[in-house]
Amino acid sequence: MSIQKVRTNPTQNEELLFERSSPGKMGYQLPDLDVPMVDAAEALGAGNTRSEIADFPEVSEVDVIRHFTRLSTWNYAIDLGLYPLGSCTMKYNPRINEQAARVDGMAWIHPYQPDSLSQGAMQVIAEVERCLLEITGMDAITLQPAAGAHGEFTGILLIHAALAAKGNPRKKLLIPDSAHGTNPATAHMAGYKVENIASNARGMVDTEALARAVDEDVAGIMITNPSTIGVFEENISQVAEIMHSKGALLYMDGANMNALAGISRPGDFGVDVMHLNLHKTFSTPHGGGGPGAGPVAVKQHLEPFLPIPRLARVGDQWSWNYDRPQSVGRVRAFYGNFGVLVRALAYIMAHGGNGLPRATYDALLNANYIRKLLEPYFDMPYKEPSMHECVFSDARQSKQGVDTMTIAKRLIDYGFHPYTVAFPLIVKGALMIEPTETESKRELDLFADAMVSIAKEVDETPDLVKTAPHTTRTAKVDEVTAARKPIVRWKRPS
Amino acid sequence: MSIQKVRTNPTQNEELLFERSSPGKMGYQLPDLDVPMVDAAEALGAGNTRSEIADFPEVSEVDVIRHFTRLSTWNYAIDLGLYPLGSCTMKYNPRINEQAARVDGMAWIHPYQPDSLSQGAMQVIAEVERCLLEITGMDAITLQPAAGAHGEFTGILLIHAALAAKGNPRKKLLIPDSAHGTNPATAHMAGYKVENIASNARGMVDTEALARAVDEDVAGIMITNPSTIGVFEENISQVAEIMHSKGALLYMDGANMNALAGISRPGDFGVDVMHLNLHKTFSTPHGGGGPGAGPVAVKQHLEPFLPIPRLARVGDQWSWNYDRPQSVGRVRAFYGNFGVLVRALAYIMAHGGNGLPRATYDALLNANYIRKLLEPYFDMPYKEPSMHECVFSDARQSKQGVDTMTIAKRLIDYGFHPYTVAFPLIVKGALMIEPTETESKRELDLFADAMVSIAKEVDETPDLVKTAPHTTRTAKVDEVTAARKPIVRWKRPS
Amino acid sequence: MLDTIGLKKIEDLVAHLPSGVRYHKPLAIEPGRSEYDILDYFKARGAENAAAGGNGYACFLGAGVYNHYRPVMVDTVVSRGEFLTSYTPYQAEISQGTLTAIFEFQTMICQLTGMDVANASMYDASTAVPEAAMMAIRATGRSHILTARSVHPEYREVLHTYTQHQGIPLDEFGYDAESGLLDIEDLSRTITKDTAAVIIQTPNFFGIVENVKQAAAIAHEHGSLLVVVFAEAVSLGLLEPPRDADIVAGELQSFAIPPSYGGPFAGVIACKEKWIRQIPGRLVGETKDSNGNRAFCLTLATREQHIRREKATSNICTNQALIALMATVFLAVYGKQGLRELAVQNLSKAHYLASKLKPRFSGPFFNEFVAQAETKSVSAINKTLESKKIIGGLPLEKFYPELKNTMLLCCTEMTRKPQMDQVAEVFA
Amino acid sequence: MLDTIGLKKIEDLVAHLPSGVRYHKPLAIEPGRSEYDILDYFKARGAENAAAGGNGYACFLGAGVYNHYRPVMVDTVVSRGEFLTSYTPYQAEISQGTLTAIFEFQTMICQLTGMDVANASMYDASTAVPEAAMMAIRATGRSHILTARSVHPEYREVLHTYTQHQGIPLDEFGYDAESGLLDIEDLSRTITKDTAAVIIQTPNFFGIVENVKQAAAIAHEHGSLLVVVFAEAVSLGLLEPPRDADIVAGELQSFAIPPSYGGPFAGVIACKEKWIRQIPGRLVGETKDSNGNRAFCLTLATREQHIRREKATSNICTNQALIALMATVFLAVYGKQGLRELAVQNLSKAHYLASKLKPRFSGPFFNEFVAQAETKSVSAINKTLESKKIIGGLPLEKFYPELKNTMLLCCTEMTRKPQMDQVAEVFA
Ligand SMILES: Cc1ncc(COP(=O)(O)O)c(C=O)c1O
Ligand SMILES: Cc1ncc(COP(=O)(O)O)c(C=O)c1O
Repeated sequence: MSIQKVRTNPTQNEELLFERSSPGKMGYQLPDLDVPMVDAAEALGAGNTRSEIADFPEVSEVDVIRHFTRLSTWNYAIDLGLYPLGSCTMKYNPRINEQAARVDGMAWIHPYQPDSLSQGAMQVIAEVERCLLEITGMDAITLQPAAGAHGEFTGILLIHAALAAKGNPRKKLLIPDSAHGTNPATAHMAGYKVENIASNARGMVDTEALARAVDEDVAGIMITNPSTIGVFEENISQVAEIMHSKGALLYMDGANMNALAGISRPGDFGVDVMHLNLHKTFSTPHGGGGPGAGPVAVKQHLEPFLPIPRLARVGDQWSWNYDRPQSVGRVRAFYGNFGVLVRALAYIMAHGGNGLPRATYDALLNANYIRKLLEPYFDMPYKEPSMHECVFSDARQSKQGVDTMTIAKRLIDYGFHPYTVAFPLIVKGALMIEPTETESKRELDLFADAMVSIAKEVDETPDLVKTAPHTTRTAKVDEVTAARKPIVRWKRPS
Repeated sequence: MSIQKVRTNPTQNEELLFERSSPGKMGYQLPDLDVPMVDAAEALGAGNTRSEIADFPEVSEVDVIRHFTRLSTWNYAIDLGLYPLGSCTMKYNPRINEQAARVDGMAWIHPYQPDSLSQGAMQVIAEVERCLLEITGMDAITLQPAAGAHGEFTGILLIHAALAAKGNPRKKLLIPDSAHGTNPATAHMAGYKVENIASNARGMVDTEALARAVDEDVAGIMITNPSTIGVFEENISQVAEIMHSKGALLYMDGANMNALAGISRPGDFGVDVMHLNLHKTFSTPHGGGGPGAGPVAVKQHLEPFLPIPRLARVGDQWSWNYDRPQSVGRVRAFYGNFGVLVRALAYIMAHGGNGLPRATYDALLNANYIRKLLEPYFDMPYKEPSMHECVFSDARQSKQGVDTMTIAKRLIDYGFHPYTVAFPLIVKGALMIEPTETESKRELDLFADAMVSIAKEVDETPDLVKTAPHTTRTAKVDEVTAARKPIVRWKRPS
Repeated sequence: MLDTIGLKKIEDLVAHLPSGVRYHKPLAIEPGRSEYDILDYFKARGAENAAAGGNGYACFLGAGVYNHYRPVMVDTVVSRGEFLTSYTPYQAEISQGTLTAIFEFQTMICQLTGMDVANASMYDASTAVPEAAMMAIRATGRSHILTARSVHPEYREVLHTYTQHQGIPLDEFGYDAESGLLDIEDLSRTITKDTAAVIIQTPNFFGIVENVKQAAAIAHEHGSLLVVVFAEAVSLGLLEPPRDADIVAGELQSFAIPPSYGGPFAGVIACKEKWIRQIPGRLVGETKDSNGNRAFCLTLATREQHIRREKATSNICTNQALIALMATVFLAVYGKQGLRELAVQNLSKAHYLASKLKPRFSGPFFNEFVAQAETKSVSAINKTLESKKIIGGLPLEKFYPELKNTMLLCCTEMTRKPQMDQVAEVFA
Repeated sequence: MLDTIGLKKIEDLVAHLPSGVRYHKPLAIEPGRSEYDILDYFKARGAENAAAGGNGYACFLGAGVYNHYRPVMVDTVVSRGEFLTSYTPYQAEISQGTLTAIFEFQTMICQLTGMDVANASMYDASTAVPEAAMMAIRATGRSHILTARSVHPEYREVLHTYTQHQGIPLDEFGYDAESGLLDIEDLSRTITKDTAAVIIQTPNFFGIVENVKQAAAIAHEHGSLLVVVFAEAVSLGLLEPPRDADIVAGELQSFAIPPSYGGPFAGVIACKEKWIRQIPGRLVGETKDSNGNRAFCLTLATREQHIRREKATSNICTNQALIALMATVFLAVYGKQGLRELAVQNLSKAHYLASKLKPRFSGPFFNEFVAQAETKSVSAINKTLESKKIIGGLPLEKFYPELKNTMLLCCTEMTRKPQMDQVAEVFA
């Protein structure tokens, strides 16, 4: 089978901004100063002002557009094709979201302008809160956290505060070995000791082992549901019962909420606190790594501890309430990543109550379709029904000395962004594939063809695979040297 | 010398919209209808309504963004690099222009809304008129024509009307053999017979021959200045005198105004009527072929004939004046390509009276720099001082069987868009190079290096050149077959 | 760089210019301004205009320019530098993006109009109409043009300008005073064996859907071509395409092109296969590259000015490519089903408003219609509406003296019921 | 597709879910709406807000969020799908665009701050500050944090939240009541051998430029690290960089990030080479590809959660990449000279306004300052200004009870003289 998806084409080389600078070049023009120019050294003290910013860029406007346009052509993106990163929910990012966030009255509002002049923004926040509570089935929510990990941190602080309020914040958090790295890192940052708990043979929480593990020192458990192998935790309600029976709480990492929206609500299966990733489930763009938003939803008993300020309706006006004595405090300045909330609300409005479950079903359909097409060729260590993603291992291919990362690099030659590599840890050599609902059958078929073709190459021409990628403008990147002698900034060659 | 400018990278393949359609897919959602739905067949008569639009696209929103994003990666563009098409003035298109044209109060105005509700738009038009008159040194201007050729047509109609008003519109227009194809085509459309006049050995109008050629049948001459070999017509004032002495008029094709803005004004050297290409000199984007705007500026004696309506100041308000008995009439509905005028005005404002001549000098500098670097390698048939572009011929390379088009195709492998090929006609195998002022020395150097390298390849490895391009996703395109059996629309394969 | 060239100062570059042609004064144009100032300027000028949607005005004007919603996708695509800042795709190997999109455009125009060939765009409909007329003259070898008075008055004005200087005789025929449809008898009366083309518009300037078949029969009977013009392209989503035309000349502004005080828009000419070599403007054709892959290129360039010079089919060079791309993206977004639904919404809205007013004509109409004012004058009505931030319809007396105290009202999917009800109220 | 999977209907995909977890009701959220309706909704909500520039309001608020002009280039670049819709650049071979831009970002932050290393971004400054504090604790092995009261109050609140649950003791020291500068004596008094870091901000919350050298000397003398915070990044164009700091934690909102009611912004942490392995967040490093071409990749990932899990330097994963790209483009547009000129304009405007009012502090200030109201109350002043479509300064009493009847006023290059004069008038 040949590569059907791409052909090579010249793309422009480009130096760094610093290298393409020449003295005196400018890309800007300022308005005329309508007040007397102040002498900086005089106003600030000579010691407080700098001379030039050495080696700072000096380029023209056309230099700038070319620089970044050229750079952009070196990237893969959702707008170019399937981006099947498991756990990342790389769905289409509707452009109406961007437009909505750029409306003057959304973009140019200062967080300190009087509430009376910010009612529209506050109404948007209220609407986002309402919709997310409806989708999660929880009782209260904070939109302050800036991303998933930040939401986790906030959620764990809530657990800490709630338990402390009862007299003992406890010491440990239980975290399944399948969890995302942010879970243990968060637990640690919040001052808890992490206790890893092993999954059972089916990749699920072992409820008996769990029951044994939960004691008076355990503050809670952080569970991802569907789990990172894309499987619904069948015993989630028992897990909740076990935790609650010992006075501990159930935290749900909602990164995989794209499998549930509109068809199952964490609030209905015992979750006490959870975060959402608006940059996954709610289509706000990843932008090469961020921004995101990680709202944290809770059951009523945790509500008093939510970060300040809280949005409140006073008479016919929205206002910010700071008078919350039990609050864990602020986790971020102002009110969170408001612009991301606007985008998420635009997404929710476009889908509506009717469209959200439809999107969820389509996400499940696409994942199961991929699974079906690839199962004959790749090992699948956990064969439970897949939700929104499916996780294979490189067990068969590694016999030929080809691991998941190598297959990933070869996939690039086929015109696709790779799946998530080597996560979750409970699958050795994992290939974690999440297509999302916005992919067409055609794109999925091409992807499956490519994967099958690579599986054959592994048998027939393994060296071709091992030396991939072959077609990209940048060949295999030497990450080892990068880490050994880190060069993390440009310096003028001496 | 190796290719320094580009490396190949995979770019996505993509089918036609029709091929990627599947029944029932949709990329839109309409607002709810707030009035009763009307039955079309009933309202319009069954015979007046169509059944489905056979084979029309049915794709999703993500299909659309991918389709056009992928297609876009198959294009070269100014935003990617030098685009040295002679006579086309492919300068940087500032993005502020696009922003200005998209301001609600510029984009969402209906041409028939009352003048009292359109004063801002009319003020913009007045301002564009004022600036262009200042730059050209002419007396009056119409902004109605939609492009250069349309401007030419308008201008020639003005000549026709003015002469007719004097009793005889005359029969012939003189057009130098160096002229752009639109000039003779325009003359013909306006009902004139074209008389080609040969350039002299230096590529200039032969004034003696001209004097002989002008008789009572000659309505005027269409001159491009600087001419299409990038040379200022040294005898332009005499040309004007000769014409005027015989009651004929001087039309100037202002496509090359980028060589003159701020340093020389056609109104000062005898031109009676001229057009400008706002999509050349004034930086409005070419957009893959258009839109443009081709304002026509005239001396006072032609003013009565300008198209209706004319902008007029009545009291403290702008209004449209239709009461112009001598007008040639409308050449376009409404008031011209207003959105293009907005962009051009943004450009003029950004440069200002001080910046425009600076840009002109830089355009001249860049052209002369290229000329200097390439003259040792390419034949230059006319050695007069260059203005904004320089024209070589393939005389040396054609001895190796390599013509200008072949060199152009090889240039693509080097990461550049070719120059203008095979125009003007007075240069056999022309290479017409116009870098514009927005190119950096670095980009020009890389271009010159590429050209020199190709010149060497022509001697050393001519076959490499003849079979170019080698690196593009689309190899040499068979234009002959396309013209022999034209397929100008997709049809479902039967 | 001056060094390399061998010059001392930048002014030396123009030292060779003949004396007297240099302009030595500074241009009387304000010094260069910042982006911020420029945007400010246009926002300030913009605020001096009524802007439908922009500053709260509702607009009932149509008459060749329609307020349709522009899907966000449209500007997303056309803002990509690869489309925005590329030239005419003469170098096919590095212009396949533009070429492919134009090929799709041509195909969709054919699908919509029922023609076999469509060009890559004209400036707008007003200039496409005379180009179509000249095409018919070339095709038939005849000399006269006959136009319906219900064709957009400004298109007819432009046609007049184009023809008069070439000495092409131009005649007009009327519309039926009751129905607003073509006056078929008048057509039959005025058509002659010299008539190269009969030009009609549907929906016509009054919004009325013409009987194209009937007009075609008469034209063809006399050996003339039928040119069908459209100004409201959204109607093509619902109306039977003008298959019986020989040439179609239309305006695509309705396909996601902002009104922009009248431009830039995109016109198009489409025709039967037979006339392909007479069509003006650019055409993209399918072919292969040297590897055998499908490729597209500009084709039949021998019709064009850069090859044929004075013998070209037209002088057009720069066209409206980016605007045609907007239309292409728009059509891709709406697609087969969406364009129809959109058209039905337009139809429904206009019929709702018409049901509350007194339409002047009885013919079937799409999204605009002529309303007869009775108790008040149309100018008084419009003044009152203006005070409610509503831009009323176009008074027709200026173009049609016989249509006294009437206005042409248009409704699109962006028109909302409360404003329609207000219009009806003011009329009452 | 269901066929291939072997299912009959789409609901079968969830047939295996345990009973009781399915949600069978329709979500109580309005049905899906059109783009047009959605935009309309946000425009309507937007019209309920005052929007600087947007609906005619002038705004004198700063305090961590600044109204700077956003060059058009910024959105042009970040709207390209290749940047907007790509993930974290884990696959270096097809992410060189993002990686290169981040490397440039890191470099420019180093150039601006005088540090050796900068990360790829943090959520914002308020979260960067506690991360910097934790970094200092790891680096020094000490336990206490000492913060100046003139650090942004909300940053201090977030620091408090982060530290309290980890049992990190947090102390504060004051500012000089006359100058508004750090109270150096108070610092000397409160610093101990347990102090891991002294945290100061410059320009501080009152807009006053601190003496970083002096603070560094005291911190270092006690074996503590100095963390320097900045909230108004444009000041870096003019101010001596905080070279004597060990860690710099800042907010880049001023670099072309819209105020957006407080986010998304981009924070950053920069530090001396020595602490590179303690820095949280992503880092891009230079390396080569297998052809020997320069290439970039994420590096030192062993600091991060996905590798080190609970031993990571932070839990941060998603950061603010696209916002950092906005800042990168902004800095490229302004460049060496422009950033300075921009800073000088900010300085000049604020000093103009200050000259007409009564500044509360005598210390040198950049583009904001504390004004003391005398005859009127600050709330009365702001109410009056509001009626003139001017959003006045931030009353400080809420954060600093001792600063009675004062407000923090900010001027940027977007502030215009007529509004400044109006503010002065209302104050008088
Ligand atoms: C399962 C899971 N949990 C948590 C996170 C962290 O979310 P964020 O990157 O928004 O901090 C991710 C995302 O990468 C994830 O996939
Ligand atoms: C010299 C010259 N004249 C006329 C034209 C025609 O202008 P337009 O393409 O705008 O119709 C051109 C542009 O191609 C040109 O270069």
